[in-house]
Amino acid sequence: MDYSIQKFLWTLLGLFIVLNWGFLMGSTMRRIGARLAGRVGVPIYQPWIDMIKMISLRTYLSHGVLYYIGPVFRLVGGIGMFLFMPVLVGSEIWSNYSFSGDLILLLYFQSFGMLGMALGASESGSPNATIGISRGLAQFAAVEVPMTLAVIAIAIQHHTFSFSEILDAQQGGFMNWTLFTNPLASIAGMLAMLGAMSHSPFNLVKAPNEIPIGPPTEYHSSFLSVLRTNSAIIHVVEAALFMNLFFGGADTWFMYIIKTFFVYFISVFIGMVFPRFKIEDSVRWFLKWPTVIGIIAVLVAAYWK
Amino acid sequence: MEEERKDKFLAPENEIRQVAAPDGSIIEVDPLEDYFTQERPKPYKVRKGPVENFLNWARAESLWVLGFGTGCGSIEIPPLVTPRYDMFRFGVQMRATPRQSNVFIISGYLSVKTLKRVIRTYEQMPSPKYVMGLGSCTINGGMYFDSYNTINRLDHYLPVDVYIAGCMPRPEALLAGFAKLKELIKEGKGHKANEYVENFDWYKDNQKKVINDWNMPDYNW
Amino acid sequence: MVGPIYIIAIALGLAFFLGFFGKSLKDVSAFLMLAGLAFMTFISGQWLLAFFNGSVTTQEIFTAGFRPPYSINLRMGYEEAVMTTMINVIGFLGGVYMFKRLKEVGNSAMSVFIVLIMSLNVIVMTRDLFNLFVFVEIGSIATAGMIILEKNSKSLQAGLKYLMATGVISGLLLIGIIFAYYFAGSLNIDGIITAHVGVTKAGAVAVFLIIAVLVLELKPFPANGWGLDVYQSAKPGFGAIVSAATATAGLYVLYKVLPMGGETWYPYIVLIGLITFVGSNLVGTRQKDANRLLGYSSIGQIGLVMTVIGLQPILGSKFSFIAFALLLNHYLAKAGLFWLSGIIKKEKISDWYVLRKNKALLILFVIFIFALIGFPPFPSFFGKYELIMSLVSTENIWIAVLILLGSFAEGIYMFKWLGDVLKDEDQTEESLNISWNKFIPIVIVGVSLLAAGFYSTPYVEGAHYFYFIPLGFIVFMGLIDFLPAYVKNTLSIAGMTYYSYIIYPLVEGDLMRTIFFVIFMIGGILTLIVGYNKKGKREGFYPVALMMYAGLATILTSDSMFGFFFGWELMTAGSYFLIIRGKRSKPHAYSYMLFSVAGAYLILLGFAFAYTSAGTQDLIALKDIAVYTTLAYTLLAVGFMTKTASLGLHIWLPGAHGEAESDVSPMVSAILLKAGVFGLMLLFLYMGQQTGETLLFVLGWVGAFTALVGNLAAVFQEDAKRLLAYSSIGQLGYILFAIAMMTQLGWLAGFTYVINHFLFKAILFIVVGGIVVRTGTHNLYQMGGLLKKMPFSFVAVLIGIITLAGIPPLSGFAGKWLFYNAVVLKGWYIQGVIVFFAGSIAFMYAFKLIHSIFLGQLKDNHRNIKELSPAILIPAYILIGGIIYFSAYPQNVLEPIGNMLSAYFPATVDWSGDGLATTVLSYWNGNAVLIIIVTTFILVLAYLKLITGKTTKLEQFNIAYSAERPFRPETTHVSYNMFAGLNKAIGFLIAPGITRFWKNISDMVLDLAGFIRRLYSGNGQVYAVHIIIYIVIFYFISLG
Amino acid sequence: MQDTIKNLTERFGASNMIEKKPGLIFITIEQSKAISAVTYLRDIEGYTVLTLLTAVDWIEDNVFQLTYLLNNPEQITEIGLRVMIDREKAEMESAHHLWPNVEVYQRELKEMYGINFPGSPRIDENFILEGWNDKPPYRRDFDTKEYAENNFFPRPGRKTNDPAEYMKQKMYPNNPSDYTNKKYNPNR
Repeated sequence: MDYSIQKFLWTLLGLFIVLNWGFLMGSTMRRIGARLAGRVGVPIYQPWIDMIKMISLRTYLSHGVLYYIGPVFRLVGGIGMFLFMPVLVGSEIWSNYSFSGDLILLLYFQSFGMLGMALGASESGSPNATIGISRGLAQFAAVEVPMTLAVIAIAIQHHTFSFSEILDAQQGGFMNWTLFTNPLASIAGMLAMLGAMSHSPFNLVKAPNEIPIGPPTEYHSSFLSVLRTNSAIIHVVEAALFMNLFFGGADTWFMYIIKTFFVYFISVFIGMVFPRFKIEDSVRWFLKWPTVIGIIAVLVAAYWK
Repeated sequence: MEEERKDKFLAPENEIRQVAAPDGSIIEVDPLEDYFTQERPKPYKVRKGPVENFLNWARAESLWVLGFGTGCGSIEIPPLVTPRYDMFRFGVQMRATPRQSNVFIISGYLSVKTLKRVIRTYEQMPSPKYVMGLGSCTINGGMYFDSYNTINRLDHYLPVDVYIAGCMPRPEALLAGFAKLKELIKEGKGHKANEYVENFDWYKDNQKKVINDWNMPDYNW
Repeated sequence: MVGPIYIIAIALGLAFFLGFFGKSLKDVSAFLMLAGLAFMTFISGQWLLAFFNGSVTTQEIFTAGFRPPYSINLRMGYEEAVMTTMINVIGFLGGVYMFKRLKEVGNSAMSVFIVLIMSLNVIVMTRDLFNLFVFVEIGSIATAGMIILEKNSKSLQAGLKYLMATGVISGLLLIGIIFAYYFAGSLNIDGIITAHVGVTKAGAVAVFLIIAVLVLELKPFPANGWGLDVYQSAKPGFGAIVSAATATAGLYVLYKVLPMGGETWYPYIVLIGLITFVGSNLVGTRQKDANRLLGYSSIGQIGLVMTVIGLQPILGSKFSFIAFALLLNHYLAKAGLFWLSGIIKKEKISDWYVLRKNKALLILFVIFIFALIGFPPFPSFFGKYELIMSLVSTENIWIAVLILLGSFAEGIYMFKWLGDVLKDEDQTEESLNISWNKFIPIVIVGVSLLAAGFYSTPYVEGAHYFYFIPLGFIVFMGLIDFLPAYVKNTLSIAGMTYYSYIIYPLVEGDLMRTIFFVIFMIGGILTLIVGYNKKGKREGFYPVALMMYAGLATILTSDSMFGFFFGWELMTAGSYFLIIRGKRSKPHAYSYMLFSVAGAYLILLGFAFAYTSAGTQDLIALKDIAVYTTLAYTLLAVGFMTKTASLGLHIWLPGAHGEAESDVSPMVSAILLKAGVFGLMLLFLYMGQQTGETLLFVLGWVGAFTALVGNLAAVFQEDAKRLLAYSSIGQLGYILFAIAMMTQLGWLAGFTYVINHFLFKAILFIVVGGIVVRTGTHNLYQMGGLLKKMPFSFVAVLIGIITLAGIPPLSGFAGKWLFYNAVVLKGWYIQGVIVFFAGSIAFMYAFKLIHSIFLGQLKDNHRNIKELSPAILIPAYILIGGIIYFSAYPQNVLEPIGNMLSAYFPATVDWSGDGLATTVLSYWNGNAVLIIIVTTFILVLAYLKLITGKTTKLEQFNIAYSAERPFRPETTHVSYNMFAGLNKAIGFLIAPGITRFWKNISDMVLDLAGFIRRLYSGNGQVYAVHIIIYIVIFYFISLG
Repeated sequence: MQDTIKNLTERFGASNMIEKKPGLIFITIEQSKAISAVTYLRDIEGYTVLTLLTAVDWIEDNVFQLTYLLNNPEQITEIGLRVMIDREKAEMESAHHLWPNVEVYQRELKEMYGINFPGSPRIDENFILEGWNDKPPYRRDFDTKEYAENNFFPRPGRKTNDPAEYMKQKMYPNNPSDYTNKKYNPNR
């Protein structure tokens, strides 16, 4: 078989696994949350049912072309993040399309989906959507600061932006993980992750009950199903990003699942404990402690270089 | 439409207005015509067969309830998310926007003023959608049967899938109602939304009989 | 050859005979007077011509048949011929100008006038001190006579004060002459010079008195209250004579007499001149009365020439050109302005908007103002350039700085005036009555100014007639200004295309210049295409636009510092007029001009330092500045940064770009700003990493903060064009930061940003400008929902903002990728993070822009709006083509640039054949990213299409709105204060501290000016005391 | 308190004082003097808080009774000023200039009783009813049951019971006389 077709099929398989793992992880987290509250929680297969239900709805409303392709942008953003990051350490077939770009590409590609979603949601004309987006963008900008600092600290430490090289440097026992070799950068990065994951206390973007669901407030049926697909993928991929940066990556699918689960769990767990921040507090918070830690991390890394 | 225009209840912001465009020409804006889709709803095609059965099962197992409490009964809904009742186990979840909800719980008495909002919201929900009438007020007016301001029978205004009797019904009754609704959907009887569309004129007549201050298009997409 | 003595003879004769003519023969006498003046002009003119041809040598004319020191002698040399010609020409033109007025007043006025001109002639020619005294007296009395002849109380007072002051002065002069005669035994100037009177202490007093008096005749600051009153209250026609002719004569006398004292006196003259130049202009900043303002300016300019006279020993061979260029410039421009004042007849400068009623007068006014400030192509530009160069190269830096300071102060009020004239609300219906006799002299001096500029060229090293080719075309465009806009547009595009074709060979080999060539010229042509959108004549637009492009082209093609500076100033002038065309642009264009002028002076100083160390005018001289290295580079960098609007120097930009016309904004934003970048890049390349380490480090921080503050301010803008303007500040901050890194990656990033910013900012400004015109509002919150009406514009803006935000797969990401690599390799981490933070903020305003205009709720009054015209969309889509090409094949653009840069920096980025870029840190394949994303997009879109049935189209109010319906589009559109949360959190960062800083400085200057102005109490005795005090202080400084 | 009442009586002709409990007095005043009395109480006597403004429909006397309930936060006393206005010509001077919140009460009274307060802001806007097309519903001659039956599709088969009879039957089905027995029913 032609190499490129082979590559495509392997990547598709990886995407399929990640999507289903995303669903499973979502419902598992909800069950864990429910147990914390003393409930049973949703059935473990609930995300799939929701998915089928959404596709089986029979009303399709469109506010315009951009509204229609907004979810497409969003999902391409999620899939692209998956495509540009290697899944398993040192594996050629599971490296996806990471040959076309590295960490920098990934950081900026986050915005691709956000932009498309923002445009699509805005075209609906719903003020709630725009309010959500404006908050999301403000928070995103603030989160970027510790995130960038952490990434730069890692880049200084390993002298590379390439995933494979960062991962290679972390192999050979957990003491080689960035988490232990560069704890300050890891703290800054993980704090940034809380914002990137948009769980409580940083979930003012969607803030149900206040601005109903925020940006996707007008999305329904098949459009919403595409958005749900994206959020399943992106949660795994974001977790995988932080896993690759700080937790040594994964050399098997099993490790991949375990590690992404725990990374994701951190953000969910913190979300269970803390109530929601106002957007100005959230921005201030990110520009305060995580940034200070990040700056120290960069300085330390530059000093030890 | 024309008669409505003469209606004294037409809101000022819905009156036809003349606006000067940037190039100096005068534009006439009719908000009700221009800002809302005038299209009438069409019934969707109800299919049969195993695929549709499967889809019905999915629809039944994933009920997204709109968080809209219309009357005193809405206090019975929050306990559903507590450990004691935990509706999530049954695939019932709350949503904040009608665009993403399938189940509309009319929780108790429905004043005329709220009815208008209920109709608008109901019409914004995607089909197939289901209505649950909670408490005797939605059945026959209950203790407000003689009030000048609350309707008596919900099913004259919206197609109701399930009634839950009581004043007020407890959360357990609501869970029973969800179970009944699931049963109906799985049997393929969950297409009341089509009934609404097919008897559109009758419903609209009933609605407009009590809502004088209509001020919205006939169908709120 | 008619002897110069006939000038005196004719004048005296006429003055005598005119008295006999009765009132009935007024016409005859007036014509006789003109004829006399014409004949005087003819005499001096023929001498001048003869000297010019070299057919005669200096002639001494002896009276009464004796040689000096026993008689009075006159000299007619080259210098005298020039001076007398100048005096007589202005006398004649003044006579023509005042023709009717003189006739009204009567024969006596004519006699006085002709005697005045005659006395000035003699003052220039005489070589005898006592004779000088006599004719100075005659001149003073004649001047007073001319003033008093006005017969109103103001002029009577002024005349009286003038007589008092000149009385004191001539008394002192007489004493000085007596002393001089006593010590030298001669009244002949040459005799006194050869006698070296100044050597002895007592002789020095004689010289002191004579020089002090001659200086006082020139009305030095601050002992010049009486002179100012003359300018203010005399008829403007006569003011021209006082300012142009009397001053010329006075300056020449000073020049003539100065050698008497020997070398020691020159520094004092320099000091006095400088104080006068700076002080007078400084006080002028507060002035609102047109004639008095001209008075201040005249005194200032005379002070400048006086300085130059004092600098004679320093300037050496260049002295005559500099002095003559500055004198001639002042002479022509000031005469023209005074005469204009006579036509306008408005006291307040804010009332001068009536000038707009006559286009020719307006253009002349502009010529005079720009000539006074020293813009090309006027003689003062050449003169000032040479002056500064010579001063710095002879280590007289403080004098150069003070002269530039004075010039800047002059700019403050001149451009305020110009702004008032160009933009003030027209409040009057009355039309201008211009009689030909008043109009022609002004035209003559105006044209002479241009000609003088042209003929200055050979005297300045590095200047070239080549620079005048575009100016010729601009004049041509000015002449055909009556044609409709599309004809002129086509002609302009054709002209620019042809000129680009001509100059392309000059830039061909140099990739950096080629890139800027594409930006300046191709960008210029594209932005001109937008002009087809405009209807009507668009008067005055094309000459100034072309002037800007001509300046840019000159900057690009010149090898010499002079050429660069010439182009720089030309571009500044052109862009000033472009900017001020906007409806509310007056204050913004004013601050733009002030910053530009100040920046240009800094650049000039920097160039002068370079010239000093290298001794050549070639731009290569910037390479090794040996003296004041850091200072010179800093000056140059700050000078260029005024154009790139870096933090602290940015306050002019938002208003200037935001309020400009819709197709001017892209010109000044996408194109003009790059001139500053070009300058900085040149500078940095020449400067090199080693020399400028500290400077570059500081500039890196400045760049980072500029990016942050610019972008943050853009986020909180509600005005679409201002948002883009602030965005330009931010983007230019990136560029400054990138090139300050001085690595190959940094420069590659810088070039990527330059190219990207040109492309997307041109698109955004073109399209948004068009939309602003269409919707009739600048405010974002008054737009909305235009997507369905203007889909093509939307796509253009979308591509623009994706590039701006640096989102892959478009080319903006190339810049970000290079940036990350550069930052980490350079080690500027913290600055880098600030820049990246700015980048995330850019995303916010990009969204705000596109959302507020195209998404959200369509407003009532925009329901019938149409798509933008093809004239706007075609250039935008051509630029989009550029972005797409750059995105798909970044290698094709960046690899050659990288190769070029590897000549200066170590190469750090490799390109493989298939578009993969690799650095030691990172890799990126733009081509592959684009393909992958497009493929994924198509697949996902197909999937969504598959699972989605037939959709129902919704209207704008069909939204889930908490069970309600939206009230009105205006209340449903989220745009105003969109990022309120961010504002609460970090909005304090953009508190207008810098604006406040500059405001305080300008207030301080104005307060200082107001304080000094209290010297001028308006009282004659006080002025006389001033003179005495001045002399005493002068005495103690020079001799005490 | 007593001085206040005295002053009210003397100056404004108030009458018919009822002392419900210490510190709560109701007093009736003529329509024409009502607003000046309210102003007097607010400005001079320190009754600075308007607790409520309400109405009673005395259809038998053909009057509406308006009650301005004023509170004196210093003395912790309340005075209820009762104003009788003609039911046919239901109009009263507006007091919105004294307290901004009066505006809301007056809108309510306009909607529910049809009492007009000329000059009161937004007086004609909907208060809680939207598009009300009938008699003001709190007027006692408005038959709410009839209105509901005409408009709201009553469900047939509805039964109505007298609560007393119904309870008697439900609780003491065997010996209804127990209902009157003190032993079982202490209220009797």
